[in-house]
Amino acid sequence: MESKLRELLSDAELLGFYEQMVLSREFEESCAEQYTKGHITGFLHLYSGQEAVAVGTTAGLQKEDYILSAYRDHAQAIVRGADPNRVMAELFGKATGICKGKGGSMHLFDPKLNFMGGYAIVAGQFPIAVGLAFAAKLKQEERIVTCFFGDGSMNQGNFHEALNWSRVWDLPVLYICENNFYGIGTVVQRASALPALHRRTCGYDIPSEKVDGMDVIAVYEAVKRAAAWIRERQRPYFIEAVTYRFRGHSMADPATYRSSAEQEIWRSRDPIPNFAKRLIDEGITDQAALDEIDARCTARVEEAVRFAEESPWPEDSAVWEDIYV
Amino acid sequence: MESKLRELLSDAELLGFYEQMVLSREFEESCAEQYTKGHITGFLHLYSGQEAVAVGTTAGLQKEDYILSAYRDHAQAIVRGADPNRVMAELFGKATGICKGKGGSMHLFDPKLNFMGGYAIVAGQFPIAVGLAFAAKLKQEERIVTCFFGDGSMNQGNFHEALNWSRVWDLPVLYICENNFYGIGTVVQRASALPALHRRTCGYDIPSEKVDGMDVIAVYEAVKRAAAWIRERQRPYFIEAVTYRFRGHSMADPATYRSSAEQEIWRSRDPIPNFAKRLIDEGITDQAALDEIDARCTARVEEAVRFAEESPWPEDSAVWEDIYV
Amino acid sequence: MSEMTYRDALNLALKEEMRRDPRVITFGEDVALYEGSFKVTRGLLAEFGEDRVRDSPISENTIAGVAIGAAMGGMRPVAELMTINFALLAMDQLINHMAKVRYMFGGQVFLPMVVRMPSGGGSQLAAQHSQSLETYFMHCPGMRIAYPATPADAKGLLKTAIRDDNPVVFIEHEILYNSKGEVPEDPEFLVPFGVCNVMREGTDVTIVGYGRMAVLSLMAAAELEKEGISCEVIDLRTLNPLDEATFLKSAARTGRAVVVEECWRTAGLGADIACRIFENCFDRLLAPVKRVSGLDVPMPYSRKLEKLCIPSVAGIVEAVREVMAASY
Amino acid sequence: MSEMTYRDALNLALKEEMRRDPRVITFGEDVALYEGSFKVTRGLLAEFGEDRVRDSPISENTIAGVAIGAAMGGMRPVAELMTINFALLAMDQLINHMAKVRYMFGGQVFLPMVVRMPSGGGSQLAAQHSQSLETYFMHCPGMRIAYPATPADAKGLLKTAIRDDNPVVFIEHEILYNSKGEVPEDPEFLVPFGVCNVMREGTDVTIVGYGRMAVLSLMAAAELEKEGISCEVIDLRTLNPLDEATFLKSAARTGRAVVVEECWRTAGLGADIACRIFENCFDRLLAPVKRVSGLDVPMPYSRKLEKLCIPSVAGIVEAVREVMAASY
Ligand SMILES: Cc1ncc(C[n+]2csc(CCOP(=O)(O)OP(=O)(O)O)c2C)c(N)n1
Ligand SMILES: Cc1ncc(C[n+]2csc(CCOP(=O)(O)OP(=O)(O)O)c2C)c(N)n1
Ligand SMILES: [Mg+2]
Ligand SMILES: [Mg+2]
Repeated sequence: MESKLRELLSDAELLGFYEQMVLSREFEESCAEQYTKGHITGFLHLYSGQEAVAVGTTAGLQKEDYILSAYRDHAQAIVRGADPNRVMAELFGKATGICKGKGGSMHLFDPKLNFMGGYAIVAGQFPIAVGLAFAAKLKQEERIVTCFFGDGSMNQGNFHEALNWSRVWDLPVLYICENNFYGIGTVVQRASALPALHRRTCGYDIPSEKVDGMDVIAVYEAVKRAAAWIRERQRPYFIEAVTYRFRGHSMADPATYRSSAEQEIWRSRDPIPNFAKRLIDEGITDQAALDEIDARCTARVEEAVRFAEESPWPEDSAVWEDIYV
Repeated sequence: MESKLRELLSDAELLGFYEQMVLSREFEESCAEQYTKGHITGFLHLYSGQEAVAVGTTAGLQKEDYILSAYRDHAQAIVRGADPNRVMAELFGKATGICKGKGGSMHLFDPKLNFMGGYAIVAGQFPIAVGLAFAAKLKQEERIVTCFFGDGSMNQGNFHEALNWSRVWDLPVLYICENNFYGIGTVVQRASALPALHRRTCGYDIPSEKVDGMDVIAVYEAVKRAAAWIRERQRPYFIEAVTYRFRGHSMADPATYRSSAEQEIWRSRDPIPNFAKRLIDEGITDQAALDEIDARCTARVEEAVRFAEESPWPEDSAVWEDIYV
Repeated sequence: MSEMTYRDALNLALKEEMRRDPRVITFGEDVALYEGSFKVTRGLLAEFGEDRVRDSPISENTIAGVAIGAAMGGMRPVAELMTINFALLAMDQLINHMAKVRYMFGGQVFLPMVVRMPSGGGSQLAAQHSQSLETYFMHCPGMRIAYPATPADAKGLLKTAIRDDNPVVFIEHEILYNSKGEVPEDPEFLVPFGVCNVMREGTDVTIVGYGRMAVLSLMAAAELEKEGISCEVIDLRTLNPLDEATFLKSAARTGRAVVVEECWRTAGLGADIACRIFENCFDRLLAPVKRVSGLDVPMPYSRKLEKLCIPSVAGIVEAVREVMAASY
Repeated sequence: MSEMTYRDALNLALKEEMRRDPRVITFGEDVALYEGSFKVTRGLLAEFGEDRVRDSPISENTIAGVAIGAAMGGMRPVAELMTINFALLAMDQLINHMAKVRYMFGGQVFLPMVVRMPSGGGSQLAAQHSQSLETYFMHCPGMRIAYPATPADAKGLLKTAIRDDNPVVFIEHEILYNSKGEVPEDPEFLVPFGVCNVMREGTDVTIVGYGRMAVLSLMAAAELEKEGISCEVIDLRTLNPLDEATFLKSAARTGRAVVVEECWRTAGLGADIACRIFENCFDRLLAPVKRVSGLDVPMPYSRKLEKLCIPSVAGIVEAVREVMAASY
């Protein structure tokens, strides 16, 4: 059988997409368990269901491109290359955490990966992304800035100011809206005057498109095209990735505001088994190989938990460090 | 000769428009003089050139409709019916001022006229307008809320939040953008991603139109139509009135960023002489009658200055009053 | 009287006031269908309907501004900001507008509105979600500020806030939501603004706190009693109006005082409280007033570090001991 | 040395630093073509071009946030907020982000950025345009705060701010822009952060001020000298870091202190300064420390009323006389 996927990507790359999605999912589900056990505290917002967006987007970018996110940031960081051990240790509040245990779940950061942070104030990342794009442009770097955000964040003033500013100054920003239809318990139609979110950019003369956020290949292709467009023209672009979170907003949310019918439809669109099926259907791999990947991911996450458990707590003196240079 | 104007309005109404524009202009030019003399202090933003917007808009509304504005608010208050004496006294900082001398030029307010204030924080009036509209809707009143603002204010987050919110909740707000092309010294193209400002509402599913803000009749007709539309549908509407301020941003601004060619074009579009000519051309009045109106306005403003001059200063004790109920 | 949680007491206050006065409305992010992030608005949508209980877009500055406008238009809005941290997105409407309009418009308007906001640290929510920003509000004239420490006060102060014709910033402590206490059932039970709650009388030292800090102070006093130290514990209840007379009189009597604030120490409101005691009781003080404060650091996530940053019972006990030891 | 205005000293500091370091850029509302609302950025666009000197849309929160991002990206931005009042629209980026990111990201990033903001009352700009909000910044850990009183400090502190690797809130007083003084020409002239300026030495009483309040204090000291009262006048220069040692030593020596703050008195930073003196010099004080503060009211427009709201030379003189009269 002839494979469309192979026209786009190598087998290794395709299997890499699969592995990243599985690793993300395993990581999140393990976090849920650790939260229940009381090892992870505070707010915990899981990404299960949305993996195709992080994986497809990251694959469509260059390594030097900056990425910023909100508080639902584990998968985005790990897919970018963050060490799962250190991410899990961060969630445990340990000294070995990626931010020394000071940031926690909502504030992952790794400048070596150009992963410029998870921000917990809804829409707080927008102006920072614009500033990074300005710096990149002034320094005549090739890089673009990718800013992830949710449907709910688009109603903040920050969103508007950033879109306007990045177009007036013509800065290389790729806006990736993860439309999972809910801001906590509020469905998009009850919060946004124009629920067709990608059409919001008409007021800023910024081109935009909608993509199936449950299809890692669709996301990848859209982002790759958009990134090239931005790099060439040095102007912002907007992608709405339509997706769904399988869990509640955070661990505290039972998500009773969503019908089970709705949830089932979206469960049936789970990006992981669907992509697995496609890989098999197009003859790129077989179930045994995928099972092996799954097992590897499980082990990888188990190792991360072990690492986090065994890691030391920060010294008390750390409380006064990292405030000023 | 047949008159188009007479089909719309009575002679008295038409002459009223003229008188209101002249009164506004005279008032502003007198303020400039009083500022030079040191009687008026602080910031002074004059409205000269934009009179057709305030007069046309106010005429298109009902008395119970709320009006809010920014800091360039003298004419809007006076056209609505504020006593020029008390407005001038406010600018002098006298106890007889419309806000007891506490607000000054930027903060006129008269609840009896449903003139709900001039606000000096750019875009600060937007959410308050939305809140007033919500109250009006809840109380099932007939009134709508008219919110004046400048081109520059549309880049603030507040603008975006208000437009979105008023459409999601479907509130009776009439947005009147006074596009005079400048926010202080910054021309609209250098601040707004989409300089065709009325098109900005596309992202909120709010209908909009552009109107000649130097033509009092055009403004009047657009507002009247829009107000009826809003009252019936209980939904927001947006009008961009294209206009020009003849003076600098404030008395401190020599406005050197505008070419004299540009200024001359707009001076030739002065809403007052052009409307005067039309009134005469269509046989509604003659020059002598208009001269009489002019003289009456001059005298009215002179009286206001006299009243302000002769008014007492506030008592020192006033400083502690009006903070809490 | 019946025992209930701080959360339920707030909920009851809202319900009673909404029943009493149809002009009372509430809105904010997820307050209606979701019944509030902390479930304080549970049952309101069902009882009062969509007009009076509304979910808003995520637009904090506009939440505050819509409350201002609605209050101007004759309603009595109770807006919710999901937490006090997000009030930083609403400072324009809260400080530049809410606190100013009555004055700058010469007293021609008043704003009978309440802005509720859960506050405080201690739940490992890290730097952006654990702030105690009460100083920002107390510093600015033109608004009232209430901060209940007990379920009874939660009910009584919120009812007073809703009936007050001034704008009120109403701060609730996230960790107190589950705390329990006796709450009067009387729907006319009101706790007046500007009257401290002397939670415990004592003779050796005066401890002044507010919100959760008052609760911790009370616990510290119980410990200190075992050491024979008699503490008078005063809960400010409202930061504006500030009932200075009560704590000044107490400090003048005991000659020693400890001020407990959850916020950052530098330029925090505790300095003002302490300063008032120093200024007014200078010749009666037997020792310098001590401040127990939040550490001057952004809040760390790790629970091990976070614990160091927030005043604790042990820290208050220690401060009291020091104040007792010092003698001039 | 040459005589120049505070405005020109700031302008010179910007030019020198932009010449020295190509990473220094500046942007804000009307800073480029219009050369700044207060003309502090005069000549910058002409000399450094559009890339480095940019007009922004009216979007204060984004101005602050773009500076954060640009600093993260390796630039050294100097952002201007047209006045401090508009910083209230940027509190989200300034307090929730600028002051937090280094800490919450475990020290992996630093923000070499400056946010300039003209401040203060006294020009009849009414309630929304006359605020003194320095307490809001001083209260929050994670940023430096400089507030020059003299042209020399204007230059030296701004240059230090630009070279500092921490975020700096740089407050300028609108009324001081035209004030004149000697300013060193040396392009390496820097005024270090965290070192008070003892503007005048004295033995009877210590006056602590900052910004325009330091200038008024110096004038008051000159008047008081005629009465035989010897005042030591200390300008804090930077509110963070705070050089507590200098003013504590002075107050311990004189035994009397007056703290002058332009901001509102309640929960204002002056209470913290006074409190530190009370706490540390308790047994050396001959009289309670006095605060001279802005009145706790929204600023009225009318010049007759406005004058009552802002500390004046006469008010400082009066406070010093009272402190001298009181003796315990
Ligand atoms: C300024 C601000 N307001 C409110 C919140 C509380 N909050 C956290 S997440 C959230 C919903 C955001 O929804 P969306 O942007 O769609 O992102 P999603 O959670 O779906 O990924 C809200 C209201 C916050 N963190 N910051
Ligand atoms: C939040 C805020 N930022 C900046 C200013 C300073 N400022 C006053 S008016 C103005 C320009 C506004 O332009 P526009 O909205 O077009 O109104 P116009 O003056 O043309 O009537 C600016 C930047 C302010 N008052 N408030
Ligand atoms: Mg969402
Ligand atoms: Mg304009």
